[in-house]
Amino acid sequence: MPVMTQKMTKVFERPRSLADIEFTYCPGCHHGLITRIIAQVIDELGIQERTVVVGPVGCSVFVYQWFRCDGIQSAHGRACAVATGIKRVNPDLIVFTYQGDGDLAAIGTAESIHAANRGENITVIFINNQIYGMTGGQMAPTTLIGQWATSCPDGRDAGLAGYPIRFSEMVAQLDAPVYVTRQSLYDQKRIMATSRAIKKAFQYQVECKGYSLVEILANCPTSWHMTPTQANKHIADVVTSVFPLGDLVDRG
Amino acid sequence: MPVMTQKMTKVFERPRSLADIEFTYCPGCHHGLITRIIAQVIDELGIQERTVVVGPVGCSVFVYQWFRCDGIQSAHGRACAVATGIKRVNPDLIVFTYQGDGDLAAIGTAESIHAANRGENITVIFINNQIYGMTGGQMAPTTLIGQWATSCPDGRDAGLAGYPIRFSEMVAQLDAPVYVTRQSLYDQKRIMATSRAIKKAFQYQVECKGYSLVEILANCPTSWHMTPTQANKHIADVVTSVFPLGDLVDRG
Amino acid sequence: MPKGMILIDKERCKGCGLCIDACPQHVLSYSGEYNQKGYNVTWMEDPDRCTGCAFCTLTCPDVTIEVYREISPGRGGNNA
Amino acid sequence: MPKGMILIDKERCKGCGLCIDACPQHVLSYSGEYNQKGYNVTWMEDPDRCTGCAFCTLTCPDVTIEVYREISPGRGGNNA
Amino acid sequence: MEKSVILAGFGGQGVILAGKVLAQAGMDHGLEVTWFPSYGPEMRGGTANCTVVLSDEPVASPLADDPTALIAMNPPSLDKFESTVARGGTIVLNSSLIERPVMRADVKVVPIPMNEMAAKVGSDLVINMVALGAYIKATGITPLATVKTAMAQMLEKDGKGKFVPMNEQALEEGYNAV
Amino acid sequence: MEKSVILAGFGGQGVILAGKVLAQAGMDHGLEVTWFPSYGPEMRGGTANCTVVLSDEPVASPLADDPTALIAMNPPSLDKFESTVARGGTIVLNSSLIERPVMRADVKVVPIPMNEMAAKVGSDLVINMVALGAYIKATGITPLATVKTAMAQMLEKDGKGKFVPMNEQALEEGYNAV
Amino acid sequence: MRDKILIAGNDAIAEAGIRAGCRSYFGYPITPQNELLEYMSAHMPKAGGVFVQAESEIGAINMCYGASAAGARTMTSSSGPGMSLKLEGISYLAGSDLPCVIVNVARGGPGLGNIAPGQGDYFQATKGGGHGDYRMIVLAPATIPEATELTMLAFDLADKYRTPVLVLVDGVLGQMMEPVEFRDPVDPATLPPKPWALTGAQGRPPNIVTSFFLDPQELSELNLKRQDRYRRIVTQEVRYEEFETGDATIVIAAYGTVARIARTTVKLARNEGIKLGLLRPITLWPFPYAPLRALSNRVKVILTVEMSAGQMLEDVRLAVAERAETPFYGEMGGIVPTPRGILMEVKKYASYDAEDDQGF
Amino acid sequence: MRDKILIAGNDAIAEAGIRAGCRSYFGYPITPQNELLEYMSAHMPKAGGVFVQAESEIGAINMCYGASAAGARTMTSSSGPGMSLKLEGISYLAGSDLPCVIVNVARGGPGLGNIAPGQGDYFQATKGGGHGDYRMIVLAPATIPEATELTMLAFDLADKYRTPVLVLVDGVLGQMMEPVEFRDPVDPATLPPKPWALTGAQGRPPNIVTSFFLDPQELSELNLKRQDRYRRIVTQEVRYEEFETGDATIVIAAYGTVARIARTTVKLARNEGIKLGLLRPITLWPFPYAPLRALSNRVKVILTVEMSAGQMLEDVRLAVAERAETPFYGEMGGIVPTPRGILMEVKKYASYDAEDDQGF
Ligand SMILES: Cc1ncc(C[n+]2csc(CCOP(=O)(O)OP(=O)(O)O)c2C)c(N)n1
Ligand SMILES: Cc1ncc(C[n+]2csc(CCOP(=O)(O)OP(=O)(O)O)c2C)c(N)n1
Ligand code: SF4
Ligand code: SF4
Ligand code: SF4
Ligand code: SF4
Ligand code: SF4
Ligand code: SF4
Ligand SMILES: [Mg+2]
Ligand SMILES: [Mg+2]
Repeated sequence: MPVMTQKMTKVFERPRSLADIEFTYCPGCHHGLITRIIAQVIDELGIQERTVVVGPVGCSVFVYQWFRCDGIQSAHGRACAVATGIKRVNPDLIVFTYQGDGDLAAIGTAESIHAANRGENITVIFINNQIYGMTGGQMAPTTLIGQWATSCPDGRDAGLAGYPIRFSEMVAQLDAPVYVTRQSLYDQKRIMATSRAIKKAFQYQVECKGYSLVEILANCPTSWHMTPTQANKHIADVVTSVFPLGDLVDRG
Repeated sequence: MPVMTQKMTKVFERPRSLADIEFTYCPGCHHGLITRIIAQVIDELGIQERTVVVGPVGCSVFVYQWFRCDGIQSAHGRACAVATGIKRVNPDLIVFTYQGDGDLAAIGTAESIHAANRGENITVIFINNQIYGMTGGQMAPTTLIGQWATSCPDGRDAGLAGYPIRFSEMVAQLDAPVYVTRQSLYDQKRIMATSRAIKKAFQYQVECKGYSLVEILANCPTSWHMTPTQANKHIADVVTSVFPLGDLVDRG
Repeated sequence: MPKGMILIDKERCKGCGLCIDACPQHVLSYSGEYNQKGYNVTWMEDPDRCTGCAFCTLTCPDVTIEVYREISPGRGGNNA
Repeated sequence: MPKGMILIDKERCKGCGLCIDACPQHVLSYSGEYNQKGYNVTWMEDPDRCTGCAFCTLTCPDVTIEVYREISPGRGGNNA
Repeated sequence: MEKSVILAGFGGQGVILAGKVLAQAGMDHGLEVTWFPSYGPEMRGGTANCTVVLSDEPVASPLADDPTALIAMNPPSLDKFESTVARGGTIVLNSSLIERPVMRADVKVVPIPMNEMAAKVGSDLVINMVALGAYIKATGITPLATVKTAMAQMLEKDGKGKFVPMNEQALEEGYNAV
Repeated sequence: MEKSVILAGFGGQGVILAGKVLAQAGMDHGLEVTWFPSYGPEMRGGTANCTVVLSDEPVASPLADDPTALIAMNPPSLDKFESTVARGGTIVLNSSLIERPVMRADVKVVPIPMNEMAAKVGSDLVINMVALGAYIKATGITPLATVKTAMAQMLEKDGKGKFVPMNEQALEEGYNAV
Repeated sequence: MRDKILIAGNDAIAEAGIRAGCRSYFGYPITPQNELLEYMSAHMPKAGGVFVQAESEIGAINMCYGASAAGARTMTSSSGPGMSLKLEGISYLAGSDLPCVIVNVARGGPGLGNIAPGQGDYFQATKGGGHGDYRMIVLAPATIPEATELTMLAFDLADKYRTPVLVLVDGVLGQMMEPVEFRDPVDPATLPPKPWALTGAQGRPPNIVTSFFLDPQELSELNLKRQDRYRRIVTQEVRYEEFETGDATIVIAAYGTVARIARTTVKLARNEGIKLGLLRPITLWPFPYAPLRALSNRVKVILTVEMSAGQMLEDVRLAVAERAETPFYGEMGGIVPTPRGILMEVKKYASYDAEDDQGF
Repeated sequence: MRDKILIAGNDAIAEAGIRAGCRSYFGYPITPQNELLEYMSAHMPKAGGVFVQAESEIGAINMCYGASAAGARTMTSSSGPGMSLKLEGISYLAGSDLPCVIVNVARGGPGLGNIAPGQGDYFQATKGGGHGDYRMIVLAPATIPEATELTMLAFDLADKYRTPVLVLVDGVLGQMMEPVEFRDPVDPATLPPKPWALTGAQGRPPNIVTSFFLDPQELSELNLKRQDRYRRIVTQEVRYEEFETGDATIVIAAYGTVARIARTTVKLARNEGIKLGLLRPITLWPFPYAPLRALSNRVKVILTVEMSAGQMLEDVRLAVAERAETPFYGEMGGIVPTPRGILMEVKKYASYDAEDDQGF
């Protein structure tokens, strides 16, 4: 390693809102990256002391540990209801949920849709990795047609298990949401775009504008049986063709 | 009453598939009318002996009694899951659910969306009367802004309770459904259109084409505190402007 | 001589009035007569105008109306 | 003299290789050295080319990299 | 002494309110009271009923298997509850709608042409007060004045103060008809 | 006689499979056996372990608080389980990765340079069989031949028959290293 | 404020909640509980509180979970099927040591059953219907005045022990009206602080609310601590009422609506010379084992009467341990026992009793 | 087919389901039950059956409700939180008299708890976690071969009594492998017909499946009939195993994984001269009250051991009725007791026992 010269200055360090704990994620897992981005947004907006993170069940079940913020673990799928309860009784708090695709778009469908429809002034971070990571790689409602998973060992068959659900498009049909967007992380440009999207979503909440949803096409190298590098390419080449990137609603 | 002359012939009688039992509905309630239409479609398609009606909880909880078909009562909101179970183990049956807006679009959101997303080969009849009729007129997710209900005594306030949810539009975002339509019954023309829509939905099921959803803008004179005549006018003038009529998907 | 005729099952009628609205010939109205359940049932106030079009029965939520129509050789069946 | 420099927390690196892909200057590669958890960690194979652009750290899922850059009067702050 | 009365009729006949007025009056009169309605989708059937129990000691069950009185405002109500009335009890019935005679010989029957009397007062809507007036006279359970006050109080709370005089008159008509 | 062994290592080191092979071999050898894995998100941490119990009567607990043997394929595994091994037990350890000595004096220690030996056979992937070979030799629990058969059977079931010879060789290497 | 007003049980419980300083309610309609939700929809906003009609009972209980975690007194209510749906959430509340008041206006079951009054949810309430080792304090009023008292108490107990508390009534108590004098309202601002609540990590380390502990040792310790707390509740919070048990040879064990009816049975029986008493558990958990045990040493028969197939019966038998006869009389499906119906049942054992008495 | 194969509990239970003629499975992933669902996803289609991964446990149980109503043998499985979510559906199954086999691979609770083995769902399983008066037959195997037997039995009992049947195992039994010899598969075509099933109203009046009966009298009658059925189950279906109880002075009561461990404790104890026995309930409902009652007349101590805070303990105490001491030893949070750990607990009472013996 080179020795630092006096002329150098630190341009990137661990965000202050990020607790000094190692992630429990697999190598290359986007969960960690998203967590870092959120922490940085919290830093930038100066809201660490009033932010509450509402965690899911999923690989990110420990998300409440990663932030130097108050946090709560919620029942599988119910994060948006939990966030509603918190925000309603204490609107000064900045409340966000962090949820996987199984959590938000399968078991949590009702809670996710209705929090959006009520226009709760919360931010929903939706990690769509097209798989149930935590439980060992079963099919999610977002799993691609033909994709292998432990509960569709011959690949997802549309005739038996339907199609990858585009949850953000459904939420975009509602009147209340102020910001609905789909982002990804497969290269530097997308990482920056995701950072901006997350910042905007939090900013809207700070400004009491209402509900926002940031869907992020994430990887799961472990369940996809790919290297992180392959997984990024898969997202760029295949996943984005099923889940198009971009803003669906911006009423900010 | 005039005496019938020999030259007259019966042009309308009770559909055969309709059991000879009085409805428990309030005067003028569209639930009865929809039931009659379905019975007639069952007659016309000759499927009475293989149809199973899956009932909800709601004013139509007794729907399984109205038809001369096998029937089942399901837990509030879960009719689409129950229908999935039946249809999957016996695909020869013609399976339809009959559900209110509370049942289908509130508590049953997850089951309703995912049966649609899996493309179950079932027919969903969705009675959107913008209210919880059975429990005494509480707000439904479909209740209009400003509309009075027993649980929004000052009228629905979008800021507190969100907006009337357009469930069919959400379902129309999915890839699997073959037919999604919104109909009404406020005049003769709409009644006939609804009959045709229901027939098409059943027909598609008979032809194994897949999932269909017929949403019907119905009345609830009792909870709306209107006469049936006023209620029809309200649907024509106000409700249809929030819930536009017409086919949303037809992939038949 | 009317072209059509209807029979209303009085005990099933709930007096909702939707058939009255639906009849294009203005045949129907409230009878002022109450059935066992206490509903003011409808009747053919002006039976002669009935065409047997079946609009009333297609509107009736309680399926209480049977409709009869003159046999007209040119038109078969019904639209019900 | 490199314009930038990074410090990788070896014990936190999981050897995922994403920083290697991300570095526009091809500074990074696997070191062949395994940490306590058994991961083959990355290192600056070619440190002189580092511009301090921070792409690597912005990509790293485990937030293991600190980035330093030469002070250039014209450009303040960072894009991280 | 425990008195229980079932008030029963069509949905629109106001039995629920009449029962509440009676319970309130009983309470104001210093009695222990309970009021219990038929509830839920039964009401879709077009009928409604409630039970009021008035007693000088705490009320056990707010339901009455053998009520000491029945107010039957329409035929189905008489059919349903006639047999349940306690021996020596009272049946106040709406003779405007109920044509058949009461079968029981062991109860006091008070036939009142409620619809006609209500019409006389000016509205079908007050037949419940006609019935209530007749009942309190027939059973002597609470003074008319207390019932009037209770009624007025309830209507006013519901923002229906302007109907108080008409309802008062109906109570009196019923009371005087016995 | 009940023997229990904990096999522990990094996620990729194949301890789960090695345990299954041992259990299958034990079963084929006429013993009662159980196999129990660490499961769930623990595995995200990058470590894995399983416990195999072999006995001549029905096995009580498939878990072992005081296993009669430990196969430690990496340093954290030794740290975690060293203290649990029963007195007089055996610790087979991967000396390629584990540099520190075993602290216990009351156990038999069998250091094997598993990575090097696996590399010699041709692939890092077979270090689990190296370890297993060493273990059965050190404890005499089942004959090498039975283990070979069990291993071959398992790999073939998973469609990995072509790796059998390499794994056989690894078993032998481990066996002979003790 | 201290006027006596005629009020329905559902309304009274809702009002009591507001008076207890509760400023957040999350619910979903279900008969015979609807009026409670409707009362909240009208009065919670007036009190400056939060009312949300959730998308389901699952939504509602999880909103309570969030609101409670944020430090608010919070409440939900339901019946039969809706209660079952809340059980995962209740287990979470218990597992995260969160206070919450839940009202079950019980009806006929199982399944959709009907909307008539029932007591078939006793097991669910007292034996932790949800998964895992947890308990809830269960309060079972028999009158509407008592329902208001116990609802206010429920909030205090919930906060004190950081546990969900269930107020268990049935359709009779929910729907009937009875005169009530309300206690003065509590000002939420005067309630004890909750230092564990999620209020933003300002000037303190982050607060975490979770029931997830991957390490068995850690989870075990938390569970053991919770069991200690439960033992404290068992020692300190048992509530019950005895009526005419002093010289009784037969005692009825009954709670809620059935108990108020059985009181009249006691009077009727005594008029006929039968020495009947009544033991009425007010807390169903913790259950009054000790007083029942004491009674079982001196009476011959303890007759359990429930609107169920016999659920509290098991707790009665645990207390009695075969020292006395423990017959059962139950009605189901929404049938409410009558004072005389219970008396008839009592007489089956009264004869036995009289016979025995001759012997002495 | 009769080969002995080494198989994990989750896989074995799934395979047993298919061999029992079950051709429809609806489930949702949850640890430590996932492999059961995954096995079904691979093997059900091969057997010509239906596999659906539902949107949630609620979806799954209601799919079972539909499939069962349509006459199919059907199955679902879950753990902890997911089991709680199924309770409304289970109550519906019971209330509509529908057979269904449910598997709970139990873990640590309450709340999210953890994924380690647990027995904290005993109450939920046996005391009707859902609303209303219902019971489920609960089968608790202690080994994987027994799990396969009992799973196959579960389908027969479910059909015979038209009731949901729960197979209750824990994470240990779900995850471990053990050798199994499977019974021959049942051909679904040979199963008895279900004339009540929804198969289309062809040549017969419509069949209706419902648990909704607005009229209390009607609901009451149905409930009473169901209770009769339950009594028949109690008479006919109690299953348990006694081990070394003949001369025992102390007996352990334990089920499932704990029972298999306690078996070893019995051997260890007897080596040390302690006359220890084991009673292992195989059906948790109906519970083997009678044999425990019989034992309680001749032993001094019945020690209940569970991976819970003491749930089966209540049933043991109901049976024993204070005729013997009924201490408890429990572990929670996923800690699995060891043979020696249990022995240490036994010894607390063994000394007492030895002392006492001298007296005679
Ligand atoms: C009620 C309930 N059902 C099921 C589970 C098991 N479970 C835990 S996480 C999970 C799915 C995780 O998938 P996802 O939400 O996509 O998150 P990921 O792990 O992929 O990030 C499931 C099914 C649970 N904990 N609770
Ligand atoms: C789990 C559960 N929650 C709540 C209820 C109570 N409930 C019965 S019907 C109903 C809503 C009915 O509204 P909708 O579905 O719109 O039907 P409608 O009566 O308007 O036709 C509710 C909330 C129930 N039966 N089960
Ligand atoms: S399983 Fe997938 S989602 Fe979970 S931590 Fe590993 S890579 Fe990430
Ligand atoms: S309450 Fe409304 S929906 Fe229900 S039967 Fe009456 S009119 Fe119809
Ligand atoms: S048939 Fe047509 S014309 Fe005759 S009454 Fe009915 S609507 Fe009127
Ligand atoms: S539409 Fe039917 S129910 Fe309504 S008034 Fe006419 S006949 Fe009667
Ligand atoms: S800072 Fe830029 S140039 Fe330097 S190593 Fe990182 S990515 Fe490469
Ligand atoms: S991205 Fe981070 S964790 Fe991955 S190899 Fe680079 S430094 Fe290591
Ligand atoms: Mg996922
Ligand atoms: Mg509705």
